[in-house]
Amino acid sequence: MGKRSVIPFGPQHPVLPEPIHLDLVVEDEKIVEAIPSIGFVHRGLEGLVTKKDFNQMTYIVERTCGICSFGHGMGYVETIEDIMKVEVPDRAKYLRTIWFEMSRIHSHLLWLGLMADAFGFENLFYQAWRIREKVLDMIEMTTGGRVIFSVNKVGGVIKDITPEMQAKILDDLKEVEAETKRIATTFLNDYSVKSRLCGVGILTKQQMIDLGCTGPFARASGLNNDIRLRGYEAYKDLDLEPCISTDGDCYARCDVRIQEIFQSIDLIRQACAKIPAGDIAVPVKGNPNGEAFVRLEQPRGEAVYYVKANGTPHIDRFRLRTPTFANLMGLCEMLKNTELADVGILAVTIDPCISCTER
Amino acid sequence: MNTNYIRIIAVLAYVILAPILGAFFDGLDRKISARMQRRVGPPITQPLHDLKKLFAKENVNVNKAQSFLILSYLVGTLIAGALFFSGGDMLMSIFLFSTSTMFLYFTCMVATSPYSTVGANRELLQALAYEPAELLTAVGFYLAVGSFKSLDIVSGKWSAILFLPGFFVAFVFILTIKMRKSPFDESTSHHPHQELIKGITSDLGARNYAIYTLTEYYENMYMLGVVALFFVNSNPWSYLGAVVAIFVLYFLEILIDNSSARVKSGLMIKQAWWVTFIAAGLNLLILMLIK
Amino acid sequence: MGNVKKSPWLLHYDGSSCNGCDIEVLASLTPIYDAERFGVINTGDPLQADIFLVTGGINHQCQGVVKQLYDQMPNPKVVVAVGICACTGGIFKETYNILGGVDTTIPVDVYVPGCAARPQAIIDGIVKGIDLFQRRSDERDRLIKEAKKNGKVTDEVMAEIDARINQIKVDPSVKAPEDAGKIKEIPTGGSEE
Amino acid sequence: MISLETVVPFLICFPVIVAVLMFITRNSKVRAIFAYVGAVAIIAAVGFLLVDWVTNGCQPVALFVETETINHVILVAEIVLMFVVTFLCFKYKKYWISILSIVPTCMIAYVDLRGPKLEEMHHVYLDHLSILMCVIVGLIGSMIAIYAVGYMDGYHKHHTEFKDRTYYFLTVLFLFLGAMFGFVTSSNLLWIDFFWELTSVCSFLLIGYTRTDEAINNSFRALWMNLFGGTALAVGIVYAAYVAGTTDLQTLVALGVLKQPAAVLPIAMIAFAALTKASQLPFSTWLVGAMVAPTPSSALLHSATMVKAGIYILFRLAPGMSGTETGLMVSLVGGFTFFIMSIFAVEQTDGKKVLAFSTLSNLGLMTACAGVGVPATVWAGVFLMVFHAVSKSLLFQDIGATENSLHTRNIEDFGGLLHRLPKLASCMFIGIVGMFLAPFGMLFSKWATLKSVIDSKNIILVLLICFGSATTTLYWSKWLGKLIQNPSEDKEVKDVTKTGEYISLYIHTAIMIAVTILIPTASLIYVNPLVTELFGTSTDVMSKSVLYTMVAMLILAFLVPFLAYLFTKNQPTKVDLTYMNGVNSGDNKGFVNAFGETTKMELGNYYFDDTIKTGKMMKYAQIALAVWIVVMTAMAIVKGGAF
Amino acid sequence: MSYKKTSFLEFASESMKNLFSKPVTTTYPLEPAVYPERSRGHVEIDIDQCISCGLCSRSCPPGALTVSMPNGTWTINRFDCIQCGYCVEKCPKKCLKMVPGYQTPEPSKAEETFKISEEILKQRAEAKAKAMELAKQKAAEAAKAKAAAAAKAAEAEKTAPAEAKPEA
Ligand code: SF4
Ligand code: SF4
Ligand code: SF4
Ligand code: SF4
Ligand code: SF4
Ligand code: SF4
Ligand code: SF4
Ligand code: SF4
Repeated sequence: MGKRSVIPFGPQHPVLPEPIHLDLVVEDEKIVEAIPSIGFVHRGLEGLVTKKDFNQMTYIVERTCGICSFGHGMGYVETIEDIMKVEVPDRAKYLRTIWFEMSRIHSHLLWLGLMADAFGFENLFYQAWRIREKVLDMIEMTTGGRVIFSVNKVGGVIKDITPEMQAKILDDLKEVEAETKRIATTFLNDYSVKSRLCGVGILTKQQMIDLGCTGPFARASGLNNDIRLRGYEAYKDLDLEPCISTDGDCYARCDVRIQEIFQSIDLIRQACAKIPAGDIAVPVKGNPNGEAFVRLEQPRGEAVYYVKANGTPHIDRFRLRTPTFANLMGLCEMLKNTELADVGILAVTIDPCISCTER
Repeated sequence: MNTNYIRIIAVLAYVILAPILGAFFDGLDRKISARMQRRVGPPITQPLHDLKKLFAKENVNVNKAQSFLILSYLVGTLIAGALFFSGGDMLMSIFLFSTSTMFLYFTCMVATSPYSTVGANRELLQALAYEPAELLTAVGFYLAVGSFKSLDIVSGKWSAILFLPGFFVAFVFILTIKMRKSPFDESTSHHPHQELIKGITSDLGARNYAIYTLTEYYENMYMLGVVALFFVNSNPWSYLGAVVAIFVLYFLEILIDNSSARVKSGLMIKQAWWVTFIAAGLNLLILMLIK
Repeated sequence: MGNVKKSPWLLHYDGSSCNGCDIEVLASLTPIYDAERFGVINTGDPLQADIFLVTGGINHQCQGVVKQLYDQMPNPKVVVAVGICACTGGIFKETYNILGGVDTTIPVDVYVPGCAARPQAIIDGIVKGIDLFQRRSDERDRLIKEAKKNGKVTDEVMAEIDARINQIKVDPSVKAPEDAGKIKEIPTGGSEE
Repeated sequence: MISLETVVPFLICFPVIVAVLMFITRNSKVRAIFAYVGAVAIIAAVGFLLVDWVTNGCQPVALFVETETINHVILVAEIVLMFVVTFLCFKYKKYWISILSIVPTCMIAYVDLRGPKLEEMHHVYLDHLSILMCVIVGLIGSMIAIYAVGYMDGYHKHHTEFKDRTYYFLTVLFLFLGAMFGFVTSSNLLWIDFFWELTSVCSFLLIGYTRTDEAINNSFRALWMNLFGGTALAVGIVYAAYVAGTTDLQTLVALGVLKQPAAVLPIAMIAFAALTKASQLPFSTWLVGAMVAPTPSSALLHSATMVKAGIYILFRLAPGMSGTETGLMVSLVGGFTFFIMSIFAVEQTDGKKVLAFSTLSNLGLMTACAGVGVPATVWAGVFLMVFHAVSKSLLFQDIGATENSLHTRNIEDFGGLLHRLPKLASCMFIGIVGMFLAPFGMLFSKWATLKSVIDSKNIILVLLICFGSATTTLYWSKWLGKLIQNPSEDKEVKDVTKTGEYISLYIHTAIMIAVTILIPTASLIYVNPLVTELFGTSTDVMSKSVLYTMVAMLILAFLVPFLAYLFTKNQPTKVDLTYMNGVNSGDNKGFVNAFGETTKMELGNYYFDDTIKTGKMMKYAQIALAVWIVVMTAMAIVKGGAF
Repeated sequence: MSYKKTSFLEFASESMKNLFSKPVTTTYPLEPAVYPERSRGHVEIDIDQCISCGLCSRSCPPGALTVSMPNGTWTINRFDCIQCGYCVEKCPKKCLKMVPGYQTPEPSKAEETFKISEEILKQRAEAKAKAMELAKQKAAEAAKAKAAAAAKAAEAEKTAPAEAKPEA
């Protein structure tokens, strides 16, 4: 009888930078039931295809999300390029890869910060975000935007990275790498941090498969699912070993993401070394007609883009299946029988991105 | 008669100076924390600005009973602290503090809202964690000096810390809990990014929150007063030592606050109890054997 | 009475944004921009907040939330809409689910443009908001004093005063710091579009 | 002029007469009148006793030196009691329990009839302690009797599944009062043994009142545990009679103080018996089980008085136990019970269970005080006993009345009780506050306990008390918090509490406050002499500065909230919605949930049922303490040189 | 388990180091911010180059631009512009530019209108008139030429009928 509490968790909850809502039923602080609800940031982005032409849509799709905006733009233009059989110049492919990896670094650093925040480690949050600013500076230097890059277009990219910029990026990356290493030890070794992460929210590999989870979240349970291995853009030319852990708890997820930061730094270095000279875009004429799917490895996992076009400037359908959408199932599973104090951590551990999930 | 004057002066000093000193320490805390985070941070007078602002705002309650309960919390803490600083019985002042904490608990419970209630429950857990150490500290002083009275303790020949290192360790440990600092900021935290948002203070309107903050200052100053009690003796130089100790300790608190995650309440209780049991218990054993 | 402008506490709510502006709001609190220099605290609690920062547009589902949070804030208070979405609905204003900017739901005092709004812009927006906050507070104190002279200050009188102070607008003479924006002297090789 | 010589027998016999009247009167109205009259008469008699004794100069009085006939009457009664117990044991097929009744009775009978010729002695002894017990038993007992009349009516209206045997209930209740008076006034161990057994049986009968399986099981558990203690008592008496040559309690204790080897075993045995009666570990389970009985019996027997009989005996033995193995055994059993029971109380949702565990816990503290056995601890223990008796009696009655109105005694259902049943909840509030908060006496006694325990240098006890106090605060505060919340289900509740019940509740509340205010006076004029009588030395636990503290506390608890209320009453204030992440459903009673519907607000307290496993931990604690008792008793005996 | 070794207060040394190093906080707004050259702050127009073709306004995703050919105005709502730079890409005259420095926050969402200067408008009008005249002249000339050609052709037809086709 009684003794349970119902807690409305979100939409306005500082631990969640984005509005989602959970009906939490707790006993003491143990969660006995958690029902998520979304829709607070649903905008209806996909519906805009009827009002905007396919080039304008590039800028709109980017604004699916302010964190992986670059990936979204890229996924979209790749889909259109696929339909129109546009062969993107190699240099553009490398540029896209570099930016994509930059956005992964900034996303993961952002995540580390939010994670630190969720377990009440202010200072660590600040330091993670301080390092992230360096990455944002690189991004702004090359694209002109801090979080929304707006450099993709159908047929290539809009801006080039000059050799001077490239040198500066490589230089700054060293600093980013060194500083990240310093905060990484705290994430991985500190007693108080480990008391919050180790053994919390364990999901097995099989559960990950059954729930259809993706990204670093699933990789932390031993699932080798890195879509980049598919070799799109420049990835086919780069050395890429997926970062995998087997414990399947929050600690492992933290570990995987930290590894991925270093991996991305490495990828950028490789790409900078191998980048060919040449054009950054090819002219595109006409309108797309047909349909295509594209899969990408976003920082949060696999995103799927689908476009059906009809030969007019206004495409018929645009659909986006986001990684968070897949991983939310994992969150619901993890929330069972955990504690209230873990909710913030578990919610952050899937690296939820609600704005792309709801679009 | 002479001591009576001293008593009155001490109480007045506490009543008037504690909020100012509390705000000063708070400002210092925020500044040093900011610097530890490589930020500039707010000016050191920031807490005073905050208080002024909070009092200037509209009085908001979610339940009318809140305002008088929180005020009782303030006055109760004041009385408890005054008892201590007037040279009175330390154990009794601890009991009085727990009574006034009860007013805070009631303030949160009448709000009847989820975050306040969980915060209030966490506050009880915190009390559960720190109370043994608090009581044992009083026990330690009693054993060392033969009295619960702070006046007797300060007029001892030796600083109590010489006899009570274990109790000091236990007390310092719970100081973090009492000051609601990371890793033990369970019931509310100075940074709202926790699962409880503002915990116990979730449903305090601006003005009630100001009263709460004031009370917190009184309470912190009392806690630092107890720290000082470990050091002072009849020698005036010991007061200097106490001040130094307070600053060192406060700095340590800030450092710990900035270098640890918030642990879960279960772990907090476990740690606090074990530390209390071992440190204070051993010290107790030794004291009882030699005395 | 009070010099309140040194202690503006924020309440941030993400309406229907794309996250871009949210992370920039958070970024404006981090070491590089450190809004706490101005006494800003990002409190999560509407009951203690002074400045309401809303990012993103308003959709059918979050409208009630925004409205409620605004109502819960004690007077005097200021609303700052951050980002194009919050100003006008931005790129999403034509979708079926977006009602428009924040001003469709609550009165907005300062509009911070940008997609995403830069931390500097957010700081400027806050600075403008702070000034308005101070003016509203002063006016509120004055009106209360006046009301006290005229008799008992009841809850109704207070409500009327609060309604009046919320009419006060940003003083146009208050200039946000000039944002000419120097160009960074780092090797760029220029823009070549 | 009524003399002590007549009041004491009256106090013992009159309740028995009322009991008989209760049994034969089957008209509830008439019975009620008898009960009221009986109760008032008992209070009056206690009043006479007190006045008489005070006018005699508050000196210890020894009475009834030559009592051949009465001795025989008591022996016969004891044998009758044995037969009753044996009959019931056979009826419910618990044959072996009867042995625990037959053996000691035979032993006692043998000593009485064939035993060594003992020197002349008095059989009734009145001193501060026994008068205090008389006052407690008389006052609380009669009020609970009054309360019970109203309560049982409501009880059977709400529990229609049980047969209404109110007459039987009241019979046993009054019978018990008689036994209790006999117990506290006797000094001859043979008499004490009889009244002891009688209270055990009364308790047994009341626990089994509802005759459900659970009730029967629990009642037999209570029975065997108490009888087991009784057996130990009998062993102690026989040994005392043969070896120490006395069956007088006072003499025995005096021998103990002189560290006479002959007194060691009897004192250990009696102390052990007292532990069973006070339901200390490992015998705590019976008291928890006793909560199935209707609430008046819980209030009277299982918290306010009968269990205090154990404490009373321990206080008497305290001087003799001080510094011995027995003392160590008793004090640690008490301290540990205090600690572990306060933890168990945290896990309970059933209000009555919380009260039960809290009772156990507090009994533990008193036991510990007695076990340490120095004047200061006994001083504290006496105060603990007084405050505990009043506030527990109040709480039990209150929760009983609340259950009758609310049809539940789950604390989680008490949300907002202060709005729903204001009168009952206020009394409950004061009762709970009295148990642990300043300025009420209970806290005071704890202060004194801690101080005196430190003085006695019992380190384990110090630790147990410090940690146990923390858990005590936890479970009481939780409950208080629940009362003042303002939950969504503001359902109208009809207060069915009878006037009789309220009279008792209000008087209890008034006594609580009065006793608190009177602590310094009471200490000076009553408890200090009491301790002096027991120990021959006096102690002054309360110094003047504590008095100042008292004043500060009173101000804090009463004046401050009141002034704060006046101060804030007229402040203009906006009443806002509570903070629910911005999704309140228009008010504070719920929020808009995942499906766009309103979820009703539910707020629960913490119970830690994941960490605290009462059942399992209780078993371990029982085993550990059983071993402890056996070891310490053996050591006491060996060291005492009895063998 | 792949947990790394555990240490206590791992971050304390880092905190101490931070305490004694300079804060990274910028002094903005006391000093103006520094932006990289490519920073997309706001759109600038070299209005006199604008030919009011309207391509930008048609391609602007949020519809922040309005172009009026008759008035010669180019209006931007800076509270609607998402700084995507698509207009810059589309403008045929390359008169739009994305420059650093964001639009300052304001209490109202005022639009900003740029008008092509009267002089240039006049010039353009003149130019247009001239062009029109020129065109007319050209047309006339063409017609004349055509007529002449036709006459020639007719003549030629008479002489060489097989050559007539291409001119028709
Ligand atoms: S798509 Fe989602 S929001 Fe839209 S109607 Fe279906 S369920 Fe509802
Ligand atoms: S997860 Fe979605 S909302 Fe979040 S940053 Fe990425 S794209 Fe944006
Ligand atoms: S499309 Fe998928 S998610 Fe949507 S309603 Fe159908 S089954 Fe459900
Ligand atoms: S979750 Fe969605 S929005 Fe977020 S980064 Fe991934 S694809 Fe982008
Ligand atoms: S497909 Fe997925 S995202 Fe789209 S409406 Fe259905 S549930 Fe929502
Ligand atoms: S203004 Fe731009 S960055 Fe900000 S929320 Fe809207 S789309 Fe995202
Ligand atoms: S930059 Fe983009 S949004 Fe702004 S005016 Fe140009 S096209 Fe429109
Ligand atoms: S596209 Fe260029 S020329 Fe045409 S209207 Fe726009 S700014 Fe003027």
